[in-house]
Amino acid sequence: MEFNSIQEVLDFAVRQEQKAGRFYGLMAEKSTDVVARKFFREMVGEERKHEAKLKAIKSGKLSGFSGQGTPQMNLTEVLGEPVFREDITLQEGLIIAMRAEKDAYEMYEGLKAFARDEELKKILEGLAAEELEHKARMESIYDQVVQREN
Amino acid sequence: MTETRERSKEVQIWFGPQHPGITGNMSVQTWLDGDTLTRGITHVGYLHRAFEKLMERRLYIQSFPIVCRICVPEPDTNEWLLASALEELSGLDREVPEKARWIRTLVLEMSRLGAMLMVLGGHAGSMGLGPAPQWMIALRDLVLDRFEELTGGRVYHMYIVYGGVRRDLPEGFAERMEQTLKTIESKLPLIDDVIFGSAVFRKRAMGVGVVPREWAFEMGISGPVIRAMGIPKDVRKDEPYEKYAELDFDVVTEEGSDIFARAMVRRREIQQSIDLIRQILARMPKEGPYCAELPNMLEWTIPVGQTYVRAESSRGEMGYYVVTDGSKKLRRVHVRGPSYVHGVSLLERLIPGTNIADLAPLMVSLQVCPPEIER
Amino acid sequence: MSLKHVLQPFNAWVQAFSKPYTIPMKDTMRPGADRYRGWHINDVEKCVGCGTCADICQNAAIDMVPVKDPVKGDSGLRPKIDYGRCCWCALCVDVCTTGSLGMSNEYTWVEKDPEKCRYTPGVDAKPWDGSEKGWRQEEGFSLIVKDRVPMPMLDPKERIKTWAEVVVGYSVEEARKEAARCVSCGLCVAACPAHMHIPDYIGAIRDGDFEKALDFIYDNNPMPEMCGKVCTRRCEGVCSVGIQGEPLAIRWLKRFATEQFEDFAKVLHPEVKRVGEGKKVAVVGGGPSGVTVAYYLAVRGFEVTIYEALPQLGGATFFGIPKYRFPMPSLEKQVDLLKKAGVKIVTDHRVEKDEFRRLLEENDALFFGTGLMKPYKLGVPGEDLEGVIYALDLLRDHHVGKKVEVGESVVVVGGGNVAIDASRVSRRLGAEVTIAYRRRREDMPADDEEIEDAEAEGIELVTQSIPLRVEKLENGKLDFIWGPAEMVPPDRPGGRPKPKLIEGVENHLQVDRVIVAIGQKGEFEWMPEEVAEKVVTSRGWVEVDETGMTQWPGIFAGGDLVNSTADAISAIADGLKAVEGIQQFTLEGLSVSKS
Amino acid sequence: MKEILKEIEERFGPIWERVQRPKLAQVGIEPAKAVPLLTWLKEHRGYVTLVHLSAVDWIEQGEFQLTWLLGNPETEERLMICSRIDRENPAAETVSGLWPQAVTYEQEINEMFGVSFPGSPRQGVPFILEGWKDIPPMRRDFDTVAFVEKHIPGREGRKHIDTRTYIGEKFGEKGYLHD
Repeated sequence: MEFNSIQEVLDFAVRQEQKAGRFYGLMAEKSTDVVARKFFREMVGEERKHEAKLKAIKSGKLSGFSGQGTPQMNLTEVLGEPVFREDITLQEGLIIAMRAEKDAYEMYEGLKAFARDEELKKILEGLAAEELEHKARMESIYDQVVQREN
Repeated sequence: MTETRERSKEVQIWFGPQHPGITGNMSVQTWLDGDTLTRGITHVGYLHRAFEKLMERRLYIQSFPIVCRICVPEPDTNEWLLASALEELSGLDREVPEKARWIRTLVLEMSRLGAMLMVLGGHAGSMGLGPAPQWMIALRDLVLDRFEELTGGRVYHMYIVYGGVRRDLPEGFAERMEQTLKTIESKLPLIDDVIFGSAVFRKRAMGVGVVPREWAFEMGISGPVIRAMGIPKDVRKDEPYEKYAELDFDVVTEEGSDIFARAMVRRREIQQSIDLIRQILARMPKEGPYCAELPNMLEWTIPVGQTYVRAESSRGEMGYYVVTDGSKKLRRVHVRGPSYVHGVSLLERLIPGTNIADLAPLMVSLQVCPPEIER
Repeated sequence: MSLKHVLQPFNAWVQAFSKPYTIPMKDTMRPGADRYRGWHINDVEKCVGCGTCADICQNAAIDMVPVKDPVKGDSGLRPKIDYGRCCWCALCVDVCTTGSLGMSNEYTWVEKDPEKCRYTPGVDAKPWDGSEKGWRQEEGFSLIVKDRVPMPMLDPKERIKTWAEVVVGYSVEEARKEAARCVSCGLCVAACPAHMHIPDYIGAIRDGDFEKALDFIYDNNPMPEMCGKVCTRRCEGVCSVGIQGEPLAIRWLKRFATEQFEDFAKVLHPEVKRVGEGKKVAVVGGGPSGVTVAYYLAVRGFEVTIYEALPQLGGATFFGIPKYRFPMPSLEKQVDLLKKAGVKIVTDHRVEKDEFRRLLEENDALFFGTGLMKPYKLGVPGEDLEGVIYALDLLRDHHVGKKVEVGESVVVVGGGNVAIDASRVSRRLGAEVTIAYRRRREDMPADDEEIEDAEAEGIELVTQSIPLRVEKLENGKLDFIWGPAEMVPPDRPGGRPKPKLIEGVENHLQVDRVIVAIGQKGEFEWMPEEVAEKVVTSRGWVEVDETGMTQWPGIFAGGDLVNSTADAISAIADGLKAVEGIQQFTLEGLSVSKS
Repeated sequence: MKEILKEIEERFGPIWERVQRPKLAQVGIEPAKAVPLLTWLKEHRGYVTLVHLSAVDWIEQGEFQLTWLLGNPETEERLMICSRIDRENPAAETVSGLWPQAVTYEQEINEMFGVSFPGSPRQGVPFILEGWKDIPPMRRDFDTVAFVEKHIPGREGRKHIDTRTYIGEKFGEKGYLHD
């Protein structure tokens, strides 16, 4: 995949967020567990926020990404890979979410190799960092909710 | 002669409460025939602070800042007496550490030294010998310097408390104390010259204010007053407390029972105190706790009981009658100061026939301390 | 009398030419001695406003005045000293629980305005602030008792052979001695979620009036014997005596008071207020929050029924806490009082959706405190293997009398009290036990004393270990594979530091059982959809307002499901909140919304 | 000290006794026998010194306790003779005839506790409290705080907050069995 302009990259990123949003929406519809359902709904909202942020950057209202620098715990790497079932739980939902963020991060990292100019590279780096931040945040929620006593 | 006496009119004079010759805030109502006193009544009440009553509504530990205020020259004896009475009644006396006992003995002796210096100056001052009192007060100040570094306060030390003392000896205290003792000792010959060597002092002190020997026991006379009668009574020997039994000293006595003899007892006891302080410092334990482990002083109670404890203050037998009732506060504490006897009953008996000019020296020689009478 | 005696006094004149003793005024500004008792200083950051300085001041020279908002562990008050009354005895310094109060060696201060001679040291700036010298507390002299009366305990070697209570309990003398250490500052009251009347019951114990102590205790805690044995004791964490010494054994004192009585109903004399006459309340879940709601509503005349799925009330304190910490008779005593107060108790009964709807119809209010009954999974490969079990299941099965086996060796994953309980139970079942915890020892949510007790019983602690996977070995045992972790700082100040896996290292531990105790969650399958949808959050908790009421009017909730601390005393605090909420709600004539 | 206590018991009937220290013992005796005992101790047993005389208010029991402390200068032993008298119209026999300094003690106890010693020379003459109009101030029912509040105004602008109460109020401490 090759991008010719920053606009193209950002459009791509927006589509990614929309896709993720639709995915969580679907999960929210299907799951029977009340907590998981609420969590997925919340994630839909999260993705919309990301989408809005990207659009703001695209239209120049926002100058760039600003991660909070949440430290990484490498939880995602350790935990197993859940599959979606109707009775999926919050715990599995969180793992799915952090994996998705990790995948997105790796995707942008990979795309960096194809970036032709520094400008583009920088925007891809920014996107990757943003996704990494999301992953760390998910891990942090997981740590607080699931591993309260660990 | 007899005829003129009969015809002369008796004049009443209030000696004090504001009079330079009075040993504190008290007054003596006197009746004069010429310049000879015929009768006198001691009046106190000018500085009644109701300490005994105040202590009835204070925690035991809160009584320590009060008792020391009973006596400016010698607060430590009061602190020790209260501590010792409470320790006896609560059973903590067995736990007072060795080092605390030594430090307490040191402090008691230091306070005796300071008080003796002060009263000896008073002896001279009451007869108008100007410089000596100033020097004595200056020497006493050197003792107060040591008190300041040891206890954190110059006059009211609040240092001896229930269970021991409040702080350990500071680094290098013994050396500085020795220096102070040396300074005091170096000035004593001079003091001897200007007081005991003075014709004025000798003339006015010898044979004046003689207390008859037969009054000694019945009236409960104590301290330098009884020792000046040649009777070797000293609580430190009679019922030794803290470390006095382990110290080497003899009871100082003088003959004559007059103002001179009493001043001389004090003069010799200054030297005795200096010697005792040296002995104590030499035997002071290097290590070990300086206070027992105390209970929570905010909630502490003592079982029902009563006792009378006593110590040899510079003025004589100081005693505390203490009654506890199982609560957090004292039921009753009654201070028995030697001045109670010396300043009222004894003084009133000695007055008839005394020259009015000798009243002040007489009171100083009895070391009357009004705060001790009215507390 | 000789000529000598006439001449010698003239020696005084000779001295007129010697160096004077007196010191010129300009030289008198010498500093006070190193430990001089001069004007006060106070390290206001260190000071917690306990007020012992004001209590001990025999002159009443010290006022406690507010300088900031009170928080847990700091009353926000600071001593203000009236130098018109101070006698510089320094008892305030010696009694200070924190050691923050001191005296500088400055003794001179000239001020025209007497009002200025009243100041709050450390708050009102003074030239001697930060003075190095002056009177300070010193090792070897204390007016308060810093050491706790030790609690007699069974020997670790003996206790792992039995289920007997490890903690023996104070004798009357020991309890009164321990209680006498209290300085009655009340900081503990702020820290206790239920705001129990701690200094008051400790004072009653000190005075030997144990009935009065129990009365104070039961005034806002209906499971005090449980709290006396297993409470997380936030109170002790802020005890002012504990700042420089060991905190008061508040928990053990409460335990002592409750242990003095066989039948609480005989000694408690609640003021009977029949305000709730004719009102009905259903309580779903018989844990501490439910018990609290039931008891205090019952003494107010409400008709209360508790529905409990397990055979006994007590919730987590029944099925979770091992009997060597909290024996059954202790629990039964408390439940017995509940019955005597008129609470109807339905055990072995799980409320399901339809019944819940019916209860809503039939009652004026409904409270649920169903707790965190389901374990979170480890989330690593191999956790479905046979031999990987959950601590909650192990404890519950053990307590309801089912036979449980753990084999010869186990690893318990987790660092909370559940993990410690599971470890110590496994130890008593005969296993060698290792606890694998992801963070450091000091980060463990479990009670310090519990960890120490566990270690004394021979349980090994492996910290900073992250489970990677579990594999089945050929000899039938499990291979618990873990990696080491390094610690990274928390997201927010005050948060827990985070373990980060150091990749590439694998450690192996051969065990018969892997016991998972990393966290618990609530379950809502029993709850009608429409209710769950309204009251449950996306993190699996239930949100309530300040009266304990959920988003659904008339439905109240509390306990581990609601609060973030997940301990019994917080559950009791939730219950107390709901008692008031329910009383208000029902008496104002509102009824459960049918929508 | 045991011997003298035994002898006192034999001569003066039932007493309450206790050896406090090797050189201090306490004896409790009925008021009527107190002065005869003191006289006997002075005349025949060498307890010639009246060291101290004090009173204690046991208001709960409706009694005043009088304590005479005698000293034997030979042996340096001390005997504390205690006697309880009725708190209503309290009176006791004077020992001023035996010991001159007892006058001052009896004068002070008379002033501070309102115990009268008929025959003692300075009864009713103020010792410390000239112009005192209140009840005798060393009695337990004399309220020093009330006296101070009435006669000595406190400093303006002072307000002390009790930490314990303050915390209870600020954090919403409540009771559910009692209010």
